[in-house]
Amino acid sequence: MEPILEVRHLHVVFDTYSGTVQAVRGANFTLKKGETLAIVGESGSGKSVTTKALMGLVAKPAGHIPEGEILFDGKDLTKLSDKEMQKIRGKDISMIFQDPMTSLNPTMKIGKQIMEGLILHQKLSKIEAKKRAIELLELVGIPDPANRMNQYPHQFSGGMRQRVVIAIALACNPKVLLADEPTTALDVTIQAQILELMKEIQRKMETSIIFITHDLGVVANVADRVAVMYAGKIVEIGTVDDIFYNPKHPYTWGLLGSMPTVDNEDEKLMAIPGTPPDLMNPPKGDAFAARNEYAMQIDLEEEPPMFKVSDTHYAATWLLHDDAPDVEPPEAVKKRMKGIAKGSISAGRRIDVE
Amino acid sequence: MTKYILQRLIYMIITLFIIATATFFLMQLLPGSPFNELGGKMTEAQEQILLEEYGLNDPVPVQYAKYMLGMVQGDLGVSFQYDNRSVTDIILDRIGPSAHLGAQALIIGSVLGIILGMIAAIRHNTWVDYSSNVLAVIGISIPSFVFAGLLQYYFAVQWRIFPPSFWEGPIYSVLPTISLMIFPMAICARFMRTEMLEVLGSDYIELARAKGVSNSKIMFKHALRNALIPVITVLGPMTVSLMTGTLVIEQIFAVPGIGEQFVRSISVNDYPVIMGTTMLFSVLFILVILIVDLLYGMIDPRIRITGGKD
Amino acid sequence: MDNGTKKYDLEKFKRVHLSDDANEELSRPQLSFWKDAWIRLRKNTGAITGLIVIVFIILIAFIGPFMNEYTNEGANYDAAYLPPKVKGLEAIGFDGIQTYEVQGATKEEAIERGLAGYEIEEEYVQDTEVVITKEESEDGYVTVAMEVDIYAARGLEDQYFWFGTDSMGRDLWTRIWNGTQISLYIGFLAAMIDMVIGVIYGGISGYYGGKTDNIMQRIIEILSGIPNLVVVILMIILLEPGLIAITIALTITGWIGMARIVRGQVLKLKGQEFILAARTLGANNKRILMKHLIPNVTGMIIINTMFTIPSAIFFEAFLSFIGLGLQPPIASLGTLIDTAFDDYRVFPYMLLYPAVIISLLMIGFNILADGLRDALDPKMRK
Amino acid sequence: MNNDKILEVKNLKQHFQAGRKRIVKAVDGVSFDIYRGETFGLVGESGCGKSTTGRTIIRLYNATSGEVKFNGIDVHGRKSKKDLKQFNRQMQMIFQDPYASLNPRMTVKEIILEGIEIHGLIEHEAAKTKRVEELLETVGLNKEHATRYPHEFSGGQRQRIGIARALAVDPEFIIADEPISALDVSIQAQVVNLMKELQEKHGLTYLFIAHDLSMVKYISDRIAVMYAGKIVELADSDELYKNPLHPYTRSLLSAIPLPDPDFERTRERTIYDPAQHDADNAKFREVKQGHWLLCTEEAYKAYQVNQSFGPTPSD
Repeated sequence: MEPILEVRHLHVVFDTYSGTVQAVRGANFTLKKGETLAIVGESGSGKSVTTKALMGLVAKPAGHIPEGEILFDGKDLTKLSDKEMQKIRGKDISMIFQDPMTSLNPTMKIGKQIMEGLILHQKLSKIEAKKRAIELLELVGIPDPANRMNQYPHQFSGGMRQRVVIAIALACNPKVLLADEPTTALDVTIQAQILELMKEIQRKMETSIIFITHDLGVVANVADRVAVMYAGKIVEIGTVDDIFYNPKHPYTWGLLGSMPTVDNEDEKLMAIPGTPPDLMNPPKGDAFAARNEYAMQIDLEEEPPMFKVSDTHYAATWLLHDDAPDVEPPEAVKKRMKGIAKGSISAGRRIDVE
Repeated sequence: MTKYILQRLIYMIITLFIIATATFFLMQLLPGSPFNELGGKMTEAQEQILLEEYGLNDPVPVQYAKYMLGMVQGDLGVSFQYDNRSVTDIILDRIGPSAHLGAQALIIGSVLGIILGMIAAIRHNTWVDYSSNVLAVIGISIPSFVFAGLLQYYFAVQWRIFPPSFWEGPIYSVLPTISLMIFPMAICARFMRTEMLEVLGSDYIELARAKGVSNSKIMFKHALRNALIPVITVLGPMTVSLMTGTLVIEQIFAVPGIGEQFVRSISVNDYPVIMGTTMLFSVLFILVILIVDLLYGMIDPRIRITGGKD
Repeated sequence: MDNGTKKYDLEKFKRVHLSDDANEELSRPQLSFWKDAWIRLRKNTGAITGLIVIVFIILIAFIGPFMNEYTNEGANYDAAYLPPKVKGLEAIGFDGIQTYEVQGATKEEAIERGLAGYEIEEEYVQDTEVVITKEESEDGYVTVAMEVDIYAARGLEDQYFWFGTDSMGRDLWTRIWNGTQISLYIGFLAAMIDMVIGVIYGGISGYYGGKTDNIMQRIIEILSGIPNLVVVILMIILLEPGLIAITIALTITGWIGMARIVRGQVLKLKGQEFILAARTLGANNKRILMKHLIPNVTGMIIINTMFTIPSAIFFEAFLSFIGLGLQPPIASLGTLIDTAFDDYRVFPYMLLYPAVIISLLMIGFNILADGLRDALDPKMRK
Repeated sequence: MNNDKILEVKNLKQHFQAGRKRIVKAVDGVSFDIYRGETFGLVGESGCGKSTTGRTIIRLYNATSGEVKFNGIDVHGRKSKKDLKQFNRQMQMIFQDPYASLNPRMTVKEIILEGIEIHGLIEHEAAKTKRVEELLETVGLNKEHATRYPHEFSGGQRQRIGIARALAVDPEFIIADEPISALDVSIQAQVVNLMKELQEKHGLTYLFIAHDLSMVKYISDRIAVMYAGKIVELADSDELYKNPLHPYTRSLLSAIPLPDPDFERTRERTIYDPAQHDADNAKFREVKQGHWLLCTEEAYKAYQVNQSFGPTPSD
């Protein structure tokens, strides 16, 4: 598959009241056509800021991009003017936000909010745009779309609002869809509906999706490839199977190990000790070193490069260096890697599904 | 919605009733006869005739009933100051210049203030923002009579650009309007700036940006309306500030309006006019508050459903 | 991509043991809420300027009257209408020179009429200048500006009235600072009463909620439907203008704003989990009030009080201006401005100094209050 | 499992007045028992009444009707101040929002000491300081943190301070109201591990309220599923996962995404339609030893006939 979006060495910094925060510190990844790339990480890991940078929405003047390239369609998006970015936003790249309760304009009718992009980018007439907007609402599963067009956001439930936001994002058949924790604010059943909707739409429209989340369950559900982000960097990237069944970075181990499986009740969860580093003064060396029980001297001195695990799988940890001691992932993770892969879980749901 | 308006109207009536009753009994409590201070020497008999004429010899409940009935019919009593002129008459005579001045100041002041606030928000943390902030603080802080005095001294007395006082044409309204509009303008600017900054930082503006909407469209189509909603709430208090403003501004610039009349009535204890004007201010104030609330409901769709804000 | 081929010192691949709680260190220095707020306030140049201006004015308001030998009272008509004169500052305008504008058919006649009208010997006239010629004027008179060394003309060469004198020859420096004291007193008193009534009312209404709150809110709703101005005027007419009347009038509706803010805060806090936590621990009402509610509302109360003070000062000045304020001999900044308006076109200094001081005071309080809001309001914390 | 009930909830109702005529039945007749030493999970989606149930049990709200017995004594009955204080010591709560649950104007020491002071547990200043240090250590924080203010801590650290505050009065029973839902995954594990550890060490009983089913499953011995103010199903956690009977439980279980791509590829979701069964005649019945279900008489009989079934398509 050909790449549609390439991010190279992206840096984003924010000047704040108390100093400069290095929110993204050299992120590299590519998004291929038609795939879903999930970016996972804890809050403050820089995953949301990365999407903002892709949209050209890093809040100026506090935030700026001192280094790096975002290549899309032969252009470096970081070099474009705001005017030029406006032509790309909503048309080629669009975005779904986290909180459906606040991401719609409360004083504008739903229909108008959807039509706005259509009129702007596709130069549709009002009547055409209206027709298309009704189609879009139908597509995202809102009943009685013609009437719902004339309602205001507060007349919709959270799940329905998120569908509207998706409709807005899809309005101009974008090539890339950025979804920033689109289901975090929703209940599990609604989350499941929205995820299904997004997958269905992707099949129909062949959109490439970057899906930001901190929920590994959601990642397993939606992603083709996964990028694990920590302290403003991508520390491991690979296919969804690479990451879940053959993780290499101790941080990924920690993330996997800290989620309970259905049959590990009697074991302790594998908690990652401590808290993420302060990105105002990022530590020297590997940012994860202080929380890493496998930390080596070199972790404290030098940042690890991306080591190649396979053609699809890369990880930035000194443990992959030839000279590093062989380290096995913790039992809990190993068990999960094997156990899950074999589908040995005995959950009642399996019975349901069968 | 109708229920909401009805409820508000009932509140209005209760409030007006309380004010009217309070003013009536205050008048009863005032020491001595109202004519003591006016005519100087008056015989007992003359005073009796006058008291009879003004209905001040009736028992208090009868007077109260008459007063309230009159009030409902728009009769606010008779002035002590001018023989036999009804208070309603005096007010009607004087309301023109005041309304003119007030409306002019309110409209120009709030529009300029809103524009200033918007610009400050757009140019947040630049010199534009800082200077508009300084302007707003000064406008809010400097008392209107000080400001009016300065304007009059420099623009009329020293530089003779505008006439210093009286009310004989549009040019005469320039200085009083400016003095009167400074406060509402400053308040609007400051409020607008805060609200605009908040709105511009909201998720739905981010979404609009993500749609590729241009900055000017974001400003006017998305942000303005949402930022205006809270700004409308200051309109009520602002009208009141205009009322207090008119009292001094009209006096300084010798504008023959209600405010000037009011101050004059205070100096000669012409209670019926004071009370009548007070009632007028109250009615106006209450109406403005109601209009502001209704406007609120019209601009913010979230309020229509519940029929009230909370 | 690096595939682990680059060679490093093998020592570097030794495992290191990091102390378990290395990550629980707090990097920031320890700060209490008030310390933090003070640091924020200190960084706000405007607010600090405001604070300095206020402190400065308060200081001179109390020291000022003792800085010269003049008193507040007692008429001395010989010294009436003297412009400011300060020893050493003659060069920058504090020279006691009074400019009169006089009119006449010719320049000479104008001067003559001026001298007669103001009872001045010609020798004290220092300069004359035609401001409006006969041709320019509408009524055919020449207007002449006549500069007079009025101190000398009155035989008061050795006197120095720093801010000049009023129509009764009283020293304006003394009167203005005494007036400032009165204005400040009214401002602080009104703010204090507002604070007490408003905080108690709002606190009770918010904390007890339910029916109590409902009734108290209806009362507020009706009260706030009555314009402040009306209440104040009615009260003053009833009570006879004076210090007490003004204070009562100012506080009779002034507390409503405070009550609303406190109620809102209390309502918000009441549902917060830390209050619930205290309740599950068995804290009684008193403890919740003293330890949890009040400390968390204090910021808002201070901010609001800081806004009340200038508005009370303004309101008193406004009332004085329309003749409902303080009665002589007590003077506030408002009454001084009011009397100055009678002949400020000839004696602008009478208006200038009280006007500048009241403006500075208002600006000072307003920007300090703004700064405090930024420093204390949790919403502003990032 | 022993039979020593620490908490008995019978037909608890909590109705709120919303507007003049509308009444919100946040909790609408909920009954369950909690045994000493166990962790009882209460799950459901937002607005189902699970938090209100917890708060009503600990008397933050007065119940509209129903009974809550703690150690055999009715909590909502008329009680003396002394009894209430005793109750407040024995039952404690951990809150959801680590930012709102600590008073920003108090130091960590003051926060932790609050309960000790209210109940007059420790007299001497030195002993108090020692106790605070102990508690901080218990929850994995440094004792130097005692003089710090809450805003200086991260979410997970704050949550641990909240736990220390609850522990300070030596409670027997702790209601944990979504204690981890505001935290990052890796931090969630820290807190859950800590809670488990403390349970063993102090013999605590938990009522664990959450919407995250996998975490509830991990920590709980028994689980009750709540929907629209009612408990629709209650069973041992394994039983509930292996043999969910109520269609709502099943839809909920089928909706949680698991961190397992293979599994996710084949997952199918069951959709719950509240209209599909007769809610009016449904009663809470024990269809099997320890497995309770909100169901109609007929459905109940059907279950009795066929005890060995897995899930039935009926209801």
